[in-house]
Amino acid sequence: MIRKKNLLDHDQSLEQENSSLVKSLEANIEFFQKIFHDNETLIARKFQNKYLPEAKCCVLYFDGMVDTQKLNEKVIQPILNTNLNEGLSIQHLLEELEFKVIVSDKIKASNDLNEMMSSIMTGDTILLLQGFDKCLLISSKGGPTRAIVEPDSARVIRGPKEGFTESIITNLTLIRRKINNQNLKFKFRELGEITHTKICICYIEGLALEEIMAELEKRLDAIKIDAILDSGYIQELIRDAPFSPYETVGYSERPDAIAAKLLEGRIAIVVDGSPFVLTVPYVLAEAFQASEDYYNNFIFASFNRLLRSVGIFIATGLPAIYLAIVTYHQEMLPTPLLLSITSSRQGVPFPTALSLFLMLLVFDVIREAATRMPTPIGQAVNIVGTLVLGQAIVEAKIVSAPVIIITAFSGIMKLLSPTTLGSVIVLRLFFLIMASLMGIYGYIFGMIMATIHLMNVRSFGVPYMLGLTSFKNHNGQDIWIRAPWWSMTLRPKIIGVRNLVRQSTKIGKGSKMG
Amino acid sequence: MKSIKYLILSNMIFLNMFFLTGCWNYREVEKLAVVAGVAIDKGKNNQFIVTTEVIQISGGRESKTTSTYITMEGKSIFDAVRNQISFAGKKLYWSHTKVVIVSKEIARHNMLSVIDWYNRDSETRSDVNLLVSREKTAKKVLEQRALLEDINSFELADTLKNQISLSKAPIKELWGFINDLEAQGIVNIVPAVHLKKNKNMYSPQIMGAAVFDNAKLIGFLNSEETQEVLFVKDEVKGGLLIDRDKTNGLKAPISMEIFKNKTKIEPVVSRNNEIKFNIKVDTRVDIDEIVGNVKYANEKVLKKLSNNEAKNLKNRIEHCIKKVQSEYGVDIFGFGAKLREDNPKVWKKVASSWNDRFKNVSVNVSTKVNIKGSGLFSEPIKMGD
Amino acid sequence: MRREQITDKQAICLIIIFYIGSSFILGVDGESKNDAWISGILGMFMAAPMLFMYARILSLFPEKSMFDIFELVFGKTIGKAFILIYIWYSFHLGALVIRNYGEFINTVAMPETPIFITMLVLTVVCMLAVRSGIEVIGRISASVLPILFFIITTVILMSIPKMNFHFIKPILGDGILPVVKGGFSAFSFPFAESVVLMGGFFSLKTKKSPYKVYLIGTVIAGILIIIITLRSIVILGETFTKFYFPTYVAVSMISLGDFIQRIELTVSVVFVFGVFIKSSMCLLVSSKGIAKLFNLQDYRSIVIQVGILMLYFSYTVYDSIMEMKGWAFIVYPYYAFPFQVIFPLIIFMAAEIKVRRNKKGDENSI
Amino acid sequence: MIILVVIAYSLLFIFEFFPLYNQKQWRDLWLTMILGLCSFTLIALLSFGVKIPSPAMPIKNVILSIFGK
Repeated sequence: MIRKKNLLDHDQSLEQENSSLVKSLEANIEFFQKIFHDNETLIARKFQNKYLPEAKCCVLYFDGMVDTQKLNEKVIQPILNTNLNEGLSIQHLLEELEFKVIVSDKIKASNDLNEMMSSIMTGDTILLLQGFDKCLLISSKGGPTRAIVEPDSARVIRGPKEGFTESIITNLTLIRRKINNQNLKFKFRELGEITHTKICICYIEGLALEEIMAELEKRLDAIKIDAILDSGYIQELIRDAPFSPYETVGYSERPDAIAAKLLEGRIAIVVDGSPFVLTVPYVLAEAFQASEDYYNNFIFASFNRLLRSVGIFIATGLPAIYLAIVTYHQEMLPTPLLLSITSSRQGVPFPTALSLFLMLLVFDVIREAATRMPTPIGQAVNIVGTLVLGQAIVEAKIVSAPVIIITAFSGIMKLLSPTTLGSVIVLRLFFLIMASLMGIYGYIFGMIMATIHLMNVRSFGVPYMLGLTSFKNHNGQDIWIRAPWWSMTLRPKIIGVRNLVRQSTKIGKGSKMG
Repeated sequence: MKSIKYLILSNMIFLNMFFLTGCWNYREVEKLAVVAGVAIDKGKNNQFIVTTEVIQISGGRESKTTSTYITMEGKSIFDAVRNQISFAGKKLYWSHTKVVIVSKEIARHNMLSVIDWYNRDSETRSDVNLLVSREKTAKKVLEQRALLEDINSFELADTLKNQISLSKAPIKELWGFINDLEAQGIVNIVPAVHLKKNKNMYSPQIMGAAVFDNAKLIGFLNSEETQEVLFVKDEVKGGLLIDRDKTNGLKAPISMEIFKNKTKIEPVVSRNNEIKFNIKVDTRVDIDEIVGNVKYANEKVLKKLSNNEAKNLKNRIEHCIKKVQSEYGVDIFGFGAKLREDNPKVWKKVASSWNDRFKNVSVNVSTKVNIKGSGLFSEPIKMGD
Repeated sequence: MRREQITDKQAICLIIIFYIGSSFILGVDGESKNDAWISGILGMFMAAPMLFMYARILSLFPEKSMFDIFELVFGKTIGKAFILIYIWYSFHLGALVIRNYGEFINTVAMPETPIFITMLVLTVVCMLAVRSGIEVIGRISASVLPILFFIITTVILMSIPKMNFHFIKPILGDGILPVVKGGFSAFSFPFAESVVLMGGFFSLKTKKSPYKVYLIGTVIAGILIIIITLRSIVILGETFTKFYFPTYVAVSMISLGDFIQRIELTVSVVFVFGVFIKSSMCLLVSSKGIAKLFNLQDYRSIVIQVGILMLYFSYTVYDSIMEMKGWAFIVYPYYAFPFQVIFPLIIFMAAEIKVRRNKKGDENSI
Repeated sequence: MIILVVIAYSLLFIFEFFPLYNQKQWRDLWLTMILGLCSFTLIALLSFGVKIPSPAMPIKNVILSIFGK
């Protein structure tokens, strides 16, 4: 807090003392060096024109933030070599340079301090000229960025293999390339009192609901935070139901997924420095959708989707159901199964409930360790965790074999849909507690409680369970199954209500049928 | 926001309960003494002797399932069952019990005293198989070592399940017994079990049936008779018909396997309130074993055989009904129930005196045997001279 | 405040679950033995005019709940008396339902767990649901009903091998009288119990909705109940009336192969959901009534206290399950008769007169 | 037993009455208080083992006397 306050004070004092440039080049350079004192990445390169020695210049930039090749070839070289004597007036040297000499796609004369600050800090170059109290802001953003690679968080076998990067402009480009339409709008704003992170609200005019847009802007306006380092900050700051384990703001690393969501009427929020783009509103069904579903055969895709939703159901419920049946409702078990479970539990000291809790915990510990470790060590952790520990625990009769099986099964199932991971872990524990209290009835009541909670949650005014109960045209086609494209003629209701028609029915169907 | 508060609140209450009072019905599987079967005998002074077969599991890599027996006396069945805790140390677990064997003596006295607890308790399951022991005590039957399985009770249950391809004993689950007990115009028959020597040791064998009058045992039927009764009751699903084909001059018996049987009982009430029953038996069989030199591929011969078989069956059934009428005098065939279903008005008049009427009710049996195949061979095996 | 609204589909699902809730497991009546299914049909037909009446009352005053209607029709004082009567009825009904559930769990599943705890858990869940409002209850019903249908049909299909259709015969073997008595019993439990829902269906979409909801819901639920009763009869025979929970026992007879057996727990899933919806509705209606009686802005602030009181009441209402069964089948039809028939009839007539007069008044003034 | 009850009710008090107090909904607060008092008395009596008469039996008697069954 103290640090933040000091910084702000500093800014203010600067603006008050000398808020504009003077005509002396040296003074101006000093002025900048004073602002960025103790910051040795600030480079001030002075040079002058061959033919006109009065044309003394200085480029100011941050080392590493700019494309130096571009700067050398397109800015410094022309100024050095061009014969400025020919037909040029020294009075208008700045304009001459701007319009005739410097080879750059984006250049602007300015004497606004704030503008100068923000451009130099985002990687632009400031060109100062002797005798002018203005400067030129030359776009030269560059420096190291990550290449566009396939995202790790959502791999596909079929489909585009590009993912977002940390650069906001690259990300917007990727989206723009998918949707070539003049109605695709980008609205920039800055968030973070210190970091001044750029974020961009991205939507398709005519599809996105204005109410949601207004609500989103209201919530973004309300954010007063010093730093935004990842889209996760914003995700948590604008979400509904802040205490719920469920995500109410979606995110994706894939441009195609974001484009598809924009086309359904959602609004995307791109944050500079984060490869994860947020989408609102977000409903539960989206957790079960993968972008590959839309590129594969619809039967296969539907099968995968069912697998995912059933998988999540099993992942949350299986330990609880097992516990309930084995410790409360033994009559449910077929006799041979009862006998084999009994024999596996011979000599095991811990109660089933406790050992299930412990094993679920251990599984999550292994998962966490393996994620954080470098890959080779991560693999080792996996092997030790799964093989050695699992085997040894059963051999040593600390935990019975079925418990290990259940844990592993539920653990794998929960990975089927990575976005729901957090809520699954919480929910699973809750169900387990309920089942250990009241058997299968506890589990059922836990389910009812979870359902009541889910029914209460809304994401930007849209019910979170949207579509999960309907099987009709608008909403249900893309929930439990992925209907064939020729039949998905309408966008999901409520979200895409402003322009429901996705494709004209007859053409779509006819071309497929024919 | 609010709902979260209440979620937390309710969870706190639950957790309190969890830690302070424990969970009431929580029980680990290995703490259960799983009862596989139970035998009930009569003891001294009107006491009951209950023997339970309890499954013992030794864990480890190669787990082994064996069983042990607990015998205990008590004033009532439940008393005896609970007394076993003093012996076994664990509470017995009844949901996986497969058979209940009742001794002759108790069945003669009153079956109700046995089955009421079993049907009423919520842990026991009423779809357990009921057996009546022909041996002196039921305990003896239960305590024999099983032939193929580890646990005797499970083998008995399996035997009963596979009875459909033998049809020499009825299958009676406990709730069915109670159903028939309560129903009007039908009495129970229950499979009977006895011991038979096989390779130096005795093994239980399920053959024949015990006949009840209400809840009291009044006699046994042998396996042949049981099959005939099952024919009438339309409970034959398999088994064999074995007979000599006298018309074709065969000396050795011929075996036919039953594939399907359909029996219809039709009560006929004449003007003067006389009740008659038409029984139509329609059986589909397959020739499975012949010794002799007759070509059954011939249609005429086949027809002769089937007619003969039908006649034999008819004779057997008629004889059986006669015997039951004269010897036991109780309606094990369910004629009365059939009459009640089809003609409740007439039944109301005769209900009170049905047992007497049954003894001389006239029955008209018609049988039909369809021979559909003769195994893999089309011709008899010939000896080469 | 935003007006709460449920769609017709949700309301239909709600009323179906409301009906099948406890009658599913308790069976419709005990008197007519293997003709119980005829009693079910009879009960449905007997209930039809009543249901029409309820729907008519609701559609005369759209967007108003039962309690608002009382005050509109009878004025403050008598209206309050009626409100009190129906608060009592829904409160009592909710307590009975919770008790049914408690006895069920206590008898078949967890004899050692105190009945108070099992009922407490249900009540807590109901309180959560009621505080979330009728919309959430409606949506839960709509989302749960397909699952319940699936369970019911699967279980019925699986029980086919165990069915003995000759158990249905003789039809009307004991004459018509027991069947009519049973029909009356089925009329009061569960069909005419939907009078309680008049307090909950304040949020239907159109004027026509009450008819649609009451009619379609009752027919579907009635058919389900009749099918389930038939199923119990053909599996268990006449003894099915001897059980406290015939459906549960009937399903426990199912065994397919060696592995699919003892699946009666699936039935209790249906039961638990049914009881949950039913007691939630009762709690909602009685809380709303109390809120109306004391002119509260919102009923939500008293839900928890009313729920707790309902729980205590259900805990003390019976001493044993024998008492419960006797009450449910012998006393209850007579006890519920005024609430289900007489009072609605009075309200109906008064409402008709009031509406006619108002119309006339309006015409005159114009 | 009574300790549990007291804990539960104090939790209820925190979660239920304070929000109402803060929102200044006096009517609701009073009603809730009264109902809460009733329920607390009931549960306290129950936990002390006092038998609370059920209305089921009187109703049954009345109905049976009317219909004479």
